[in-house]
Amino acid sequence: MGFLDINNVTKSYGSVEVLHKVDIQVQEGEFLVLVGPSGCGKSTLLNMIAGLEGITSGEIVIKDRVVNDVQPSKRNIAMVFQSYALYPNMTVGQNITFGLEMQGTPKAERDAAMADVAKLLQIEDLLKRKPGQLSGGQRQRVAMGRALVRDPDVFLFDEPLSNLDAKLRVDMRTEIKKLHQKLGTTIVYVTHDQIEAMTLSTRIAVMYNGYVQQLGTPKEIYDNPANLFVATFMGSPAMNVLPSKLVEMNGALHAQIQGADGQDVHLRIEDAPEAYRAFVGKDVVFGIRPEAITDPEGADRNARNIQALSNLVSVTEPAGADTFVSTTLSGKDCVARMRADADVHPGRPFEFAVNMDKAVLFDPKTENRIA
Amino acid sequence: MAMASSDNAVRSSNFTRALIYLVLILFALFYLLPFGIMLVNSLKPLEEITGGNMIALPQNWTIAPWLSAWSTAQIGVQPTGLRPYFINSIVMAVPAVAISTFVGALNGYVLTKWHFRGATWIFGLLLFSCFIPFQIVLIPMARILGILNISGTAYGLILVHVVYGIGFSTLYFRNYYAVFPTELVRAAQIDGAGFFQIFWRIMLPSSGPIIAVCCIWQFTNIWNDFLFGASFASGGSAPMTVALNNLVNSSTGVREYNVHFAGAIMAAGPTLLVYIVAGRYFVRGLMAGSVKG
Amino acid sequence: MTMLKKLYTGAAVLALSTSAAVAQEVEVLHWWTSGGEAAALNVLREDLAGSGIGWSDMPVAGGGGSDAMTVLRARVTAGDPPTAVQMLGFAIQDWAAEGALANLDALAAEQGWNDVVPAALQAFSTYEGSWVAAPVNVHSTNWVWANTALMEELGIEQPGTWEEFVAAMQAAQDAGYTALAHGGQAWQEATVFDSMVMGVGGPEFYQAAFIDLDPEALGGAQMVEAFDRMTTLRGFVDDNFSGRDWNLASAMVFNGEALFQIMGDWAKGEFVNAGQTAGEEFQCFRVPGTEGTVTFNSDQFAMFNVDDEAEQASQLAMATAVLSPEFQIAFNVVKGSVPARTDIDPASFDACGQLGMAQLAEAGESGGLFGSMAHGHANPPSVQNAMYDVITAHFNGEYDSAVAAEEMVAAVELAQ
Amino acid sequence: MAATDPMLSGGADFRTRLQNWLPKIVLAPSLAVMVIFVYGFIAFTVYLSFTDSRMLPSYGFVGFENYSDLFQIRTWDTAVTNLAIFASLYIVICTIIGLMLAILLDQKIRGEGFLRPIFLYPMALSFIVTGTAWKWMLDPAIGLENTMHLWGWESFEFNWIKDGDMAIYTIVIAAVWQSSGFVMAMFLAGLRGIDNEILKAAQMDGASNFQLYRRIILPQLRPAFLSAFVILSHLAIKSYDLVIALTGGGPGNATALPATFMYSYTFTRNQMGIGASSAVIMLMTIAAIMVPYLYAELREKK
Repeated sequence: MGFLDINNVTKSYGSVEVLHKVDIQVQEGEFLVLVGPSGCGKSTLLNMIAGLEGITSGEIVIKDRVVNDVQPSKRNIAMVFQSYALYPNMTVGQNITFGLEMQGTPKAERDAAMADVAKLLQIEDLLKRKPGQLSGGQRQRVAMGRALVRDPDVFLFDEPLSNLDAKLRVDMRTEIKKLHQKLGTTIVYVTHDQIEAMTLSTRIAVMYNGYVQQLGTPKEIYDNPANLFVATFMGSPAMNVLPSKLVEMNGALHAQIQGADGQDVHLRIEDAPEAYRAFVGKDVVFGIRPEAITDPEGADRNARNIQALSNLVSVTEPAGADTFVSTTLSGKDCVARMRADADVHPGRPFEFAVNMDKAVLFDPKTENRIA
Repeated sequence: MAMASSDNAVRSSNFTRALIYLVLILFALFYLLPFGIMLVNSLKPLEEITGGNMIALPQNWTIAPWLSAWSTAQIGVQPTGLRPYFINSIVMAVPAVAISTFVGALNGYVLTKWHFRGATWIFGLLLFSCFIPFQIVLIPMARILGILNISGTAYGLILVHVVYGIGFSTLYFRNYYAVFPTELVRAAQIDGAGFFQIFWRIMLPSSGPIIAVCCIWQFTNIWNDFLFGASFASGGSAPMTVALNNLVNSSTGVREYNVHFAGAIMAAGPTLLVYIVAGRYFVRGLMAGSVKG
Repeated sequence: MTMLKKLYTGAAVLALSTSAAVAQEVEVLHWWTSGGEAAALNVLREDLAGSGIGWSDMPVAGGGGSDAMTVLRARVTAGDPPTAVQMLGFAIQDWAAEGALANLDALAAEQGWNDVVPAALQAFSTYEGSWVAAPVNVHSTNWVWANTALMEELGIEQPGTWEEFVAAMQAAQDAGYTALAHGGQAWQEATVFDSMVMGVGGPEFYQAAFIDLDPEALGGAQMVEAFDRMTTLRGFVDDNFSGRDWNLASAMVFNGEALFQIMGDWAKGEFVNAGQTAGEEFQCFRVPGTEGTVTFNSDQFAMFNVDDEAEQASQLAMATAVLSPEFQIAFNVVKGSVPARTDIDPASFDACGQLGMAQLAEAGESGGLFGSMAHGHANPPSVQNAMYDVITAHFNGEYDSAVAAEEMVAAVELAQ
Repeated sequence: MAATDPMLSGGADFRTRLQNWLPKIVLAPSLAVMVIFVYGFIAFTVYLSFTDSRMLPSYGFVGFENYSDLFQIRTWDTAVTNLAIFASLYIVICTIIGLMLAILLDQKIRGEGFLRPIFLYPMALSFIVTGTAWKWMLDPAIGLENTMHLWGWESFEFNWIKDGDMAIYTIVIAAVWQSSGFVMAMFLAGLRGIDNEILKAAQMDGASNFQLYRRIILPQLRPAFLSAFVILSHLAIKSYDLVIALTGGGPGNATALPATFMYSYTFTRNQMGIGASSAVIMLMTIAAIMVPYLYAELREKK
């Protein structure tokens, strides 16, 4: 039993089921991120936790209490919305204390709570202003203040950073993380931005088409994606997924792909899981993250199995700290991530180093990882 | 949403601009003409009217017609002028506008923020009521007012206006609230605000422009109504339009056109005032929802 | 229908029992809102005030009373009818048929109304032999109003025949005047048409066509001739006649722009208001061909059924006041009409008024007194308005006379 | 768009359930009022149209007699034809003028705040107020024609109101005067709602002003066009006091409209059955226009 349990929850609109048997247990103090493209059902799930949408079947339990039929305000949760949802007709102070006022908290207590929160978020001098007079970042803080002041069991965040510009987004991200570490509250956070998901969460639920595709720590999700969707959705640039064939050569398994000139390239796989056996001689999808393809000097020193791969470089994109190098493998663009000073030039062949420790294989039919 | 967006990117030459101003001014004259005629002739003695040019300025300016229309013109058997009826109209129009606007706001709030199955149908049903020709409701409405025992009273008239005002006021508020961020409602729900608290504390304070549009529309319609006023108000409580009609449409005797015009302008006064004072909110309010359909 | 009647009366009882607690009062629905009329009505109000009866005024002007009739229907349907309502002709009969009107027989017997009100008028004031309304006046509609100065200038005598009438108009037109001042509104055209029908076919034809609605009369040769006369008159009207109010047409006559106007006796008020005197600056005579007959309409106050005794008493007081000689004189002198009682001293009336009174009495005795079709005293409103449609369409040139007569038959049949 | 949906029920406590029912409870009175005062009355009218009602409602059933009578009455033909002429001209002209004024006013006009109320104010006035002034202006003897003559333009002629074939157009003029400013306001609101960046982008693409309006702006005003169309068509069908004030339906019955026809038959001529049948035809016309519009509009919203 967790602190917040989502037990076999489904949601239907009429005959259309939009969430299918979602089952997640969140522990106290955990930072769970629901991530997925728009329409995956993540916001619906969040709204169901909040009590803003009904539950078709299953249960949501907060602190051992089934809350299916409990009003949003009685669930002891707080929510930060994408648009911040600040009441435009009230001052910042009134916005923050509105919830307390609704619960009948005496004014003195409300003011004290507001002062604490304002101090925590450094918005003391904004309290008399109306939301219309605030910048995006300030609004964001106020929205968080409104949530914090209620001292809820669970914080719900609905894409809170998506309306901010890039720099602010990064700053606020850090700030949220700090707050979480400081206060130790339980958070459920919805975003479509996988970087936010990776940086903030203690656990991630990747959602797609109303299903939880994978639930796990950021590292699990990144290194061992459960399926092609998770593999390509998480990470930027995305994981390279190349049509390939699993072949047995010289007593070892190899992933066979095609180089830029159409020549077969074989990449040896070591310590292959037992499951690979069933795919020998069959088509598989070969997945490799860009940072696992480097120049030989830049390869991971701890890697046990690094394979060399000579291929034509099509484009190089210097990005400051890294240089992204594109090359064509199995007819597809494949991105490699190299040190900025790697000696690589478009139009010339190059010796890539592929860290096969990080390589994963997928079943092209089920799209699940072979493991 | 603000008027500042009139910073239009379209540019034009000086000649075109002169032409634009010319067209606009010509149309302004066209729109002003009937009212101008009324105004000019309400300030003339009767002899000047019967003999002269309808748009000529008065040679002898007089405000006697205005005084007469206001306080001494014969409306019924007594020379009361329009004054008492003016008050009747206000007594009737103000509550009717307030109630129909309030009900429309509530309906719009429910229909957009508490959507339930069949809500769209209900809205369709409400909306179609805007288009019912009022002549057909006279007889059955009279019957119902009789049953309710408020026939011939201001209450009856207020009820009638509220009933047939709800369609439009609901339309206005629904369209406005449809683009009002639902997240605010959700946030308030989580904050523990109930159905009515959200309405009072969150929705209404943000509804200024559409309240203005709705009030202008309702006030104009209710103030200008003749059919219901004549049919459902008894003599003493008759609204301004009925009195004006009695003044202007009397069957025999000398037609005091100057008094008629003065009375007509008076009868139009409040609606004109509302349009001029609140007119800019009108476009703003229309922008804020209703033309987004 | 009887079911409905009960319903209405029931509702009326309910409504009145609540409102009767207020002081004794008559609520009067009428459309006399012009200065003179209202002032005359004020005589009635003060009379009642003398006996402690209040007057709740409910004027609804417009459409020659049709707006007031709409209001009346709403009020009756609501079960809250006014105590007394100004009514014309067939409306009284229709409301009496609905059982909505009070019985005034006792009062009529006491005051001998049967003896002083002409029989043709009584036909409208009574329903199935019982008095239900108090007549205020008799308007006669077959008058010609003429500008004396213009007649002298053109050397015209009062025309006695249709031909002389046409010749006189021709003379005026030749001299550059408008021969006939006319307002192009359906009821004005119908008013003129009343006289044409009477002039062409006399009382018998008028009776057959307008009252009995005999299709042969409606579509016959005499009807065609009556329409022909309308065509003739159309030729003497100025171009600008359409939609003109009747009082503006009267103004054309007293301003010397036009020679004649065919209009009811209410037109006299306009001449008097313009400072002219009957028999001097302007003249009145019957439309040539209709001498000896009078087509009339009569304003009456119909009393609605009330159950409260005090209310009934005020109704009776009002009816008494309406038929009192003082009010009959005061009102009719202003209005231009003649009293509904034939026993009134004509001394207070002007030349045209005295002439009208004498002719009314005369026609009443000779059987030449007929309700005016144009003013709803010959046939029910549906038929009347159907006739309006044809008459006005013909006058505006949509039909020739023969077609108009055929259309008359068809329209009347459809309206019945 | 749903903030909540009513699926929270079952085991919920009373207060919670009440909160869930509140929206429906709040809407219920309006709905009840509509069912009685609009749909009940419409049903009553439909019923009356099959009865022999004359002065007051009566309940003798006569089948379709009123309808067959109605279509034999020439004035009804005139009224329907007039409505077709009136409504199409009125809607088209109002839309054109309204759109033109809105576009012109949107050119950063100095004095917009002064001009706008002038364009808008006729909507505030009923024809009971302006009827006499309009009659004067249209009357050749006192109005525009006379004024032009006095100013020396002797050949000027404007006597439509006296001419049975042209009178309906004078009704159009007055109606356009009253409503075009309102249409202007709707278009102006629509124009102000268009994203300026789109306009700038189009200018970069080399669109001329004319092209800019035709290709970029007008298509975006579709909602405003639709709203204008609906409001104008319902005003056109309900037009009543305008005709009464200007022509009283004349010359002859040349300017009768279905609304005046219905009023006249129901209340003046004591042929309530025929009046009711004409009302039913009107309602059906309104429904034919409105129902598809409402259907399309409301379905989109889901």
